[in-house]
Amino acid sequence: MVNILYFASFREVFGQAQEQIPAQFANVGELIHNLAERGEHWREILLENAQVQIAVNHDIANRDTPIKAGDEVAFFPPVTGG
Amino acid sequence: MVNILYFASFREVFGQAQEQIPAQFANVGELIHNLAERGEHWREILLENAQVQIAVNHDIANRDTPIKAGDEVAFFPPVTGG
Amino acid sequence: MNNPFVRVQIEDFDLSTEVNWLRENHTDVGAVVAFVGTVRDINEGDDVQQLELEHYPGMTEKALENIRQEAHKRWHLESSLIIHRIGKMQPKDQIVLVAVASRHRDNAFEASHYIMDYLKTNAPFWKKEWTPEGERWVDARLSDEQAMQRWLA
Amino acid sequence: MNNPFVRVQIEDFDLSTEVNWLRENHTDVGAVVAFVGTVRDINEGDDVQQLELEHYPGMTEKALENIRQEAHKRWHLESSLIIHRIGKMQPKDQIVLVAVASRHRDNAFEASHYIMDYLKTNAPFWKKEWTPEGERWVDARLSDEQAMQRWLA
Repeated sequence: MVNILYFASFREVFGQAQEQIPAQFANVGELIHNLAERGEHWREILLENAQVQIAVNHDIANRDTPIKAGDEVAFFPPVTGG
Repeated sequence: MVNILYFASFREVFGQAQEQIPAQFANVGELIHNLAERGEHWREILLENAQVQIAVNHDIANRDTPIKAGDEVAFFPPVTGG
Repeated sequence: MNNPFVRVQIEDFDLSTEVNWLRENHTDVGAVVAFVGTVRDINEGDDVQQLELEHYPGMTEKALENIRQEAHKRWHLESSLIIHRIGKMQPKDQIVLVAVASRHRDNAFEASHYIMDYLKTNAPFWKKEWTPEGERWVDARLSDEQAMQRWLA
Repeated sequence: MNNPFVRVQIEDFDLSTEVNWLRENHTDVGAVVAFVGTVRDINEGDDVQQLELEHYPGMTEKALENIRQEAHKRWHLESSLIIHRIGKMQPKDQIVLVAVASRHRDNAFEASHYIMDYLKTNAPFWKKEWTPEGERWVDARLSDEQAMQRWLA
């Protein structure tokens, strides 16, 4: 099982802040391909968007980052704090 | 007549903060030569000291700066505020 | 694991109080540089009526502490502090404080600038603003990315 | 000719009060950088018990205003402020405040750094310190001269 978080515009477009997926993925890329099958918004934002930011367990990650059961994976747009 | 001010260590060594000299000098260099005749301290601090700072009427000046009657000429060591 | 040097909070902060706290236990401080980021009332040509800041709890604090520690590795600093607000804010409100205390001024200037540049690109905060045109998420600025890159040189 | 943006005073100052005053009439401020210089309790290896600051009344204010105006020519700034204390001070006391408000942070960081570097070399202040060895005038530091020179490049 993987915990997934969405922030800012991603959260709004997907209509959810978090979810748990009861499946295993070798890495973030596999998870993204799985989520992209849900429809156009998911594909555009997570798969085709070069600006998507990824964190695994609070560390910046990329599509090659491995994920294991219980990991927290977050997707969000470029940050704009400060 | 020229108004002369001394600051910080110069003020302490010369034993005065200001004085008026009832004479005319073409420029700061002439005034310095006149003051240097007063003795060793004056010569060392004003004439032989490459670090001496000069202001005429509140503007940074040098030995070539002309002075006229009523001008305020200040001598001081390198500044150390802030 | 409350880290008093990294705070993410809804409440406003008082600049004097924080700077005094920062230097109070460090006697050999000669310089403090404090950066305060505030809500501009104009962005991209539109009036900004309100701003809301969202963050990623847990990751935010970790990212800010990493940036702070990296600054302490690069420069000799006595102490440093990051406070970032979240939630709704109005024009002119304070958003963020970065304060650095050091013996000499160059270190404090450079380290505070470095922390802000990294915070802008590496700390998970997002701004939404309300204008007469409606609400919108603020776009990341290329200039912020470039500002961060210069520290890699 | 009281200039509220350049103040030479015996009294201490409150950082929050001054920064709030600086940005209160400027709505398009997104960044404030404030530098506070404080009395170090160690200098050149000796304990400093007391500091006294002397200045050249009239010339000091003029020099500070010149530095401030030069900064406004070099960078787009909304407002800026210099407060420098004179008289006797104790370790940890605040000596000087330079605060700059601008739309974006780079201008505020650079302009405040510039003003401090010029103040250190061009404004007629002199420090005397009391240590267990007695009193002494503080020597100008070559590094301050070099810091000022870099802005000429």
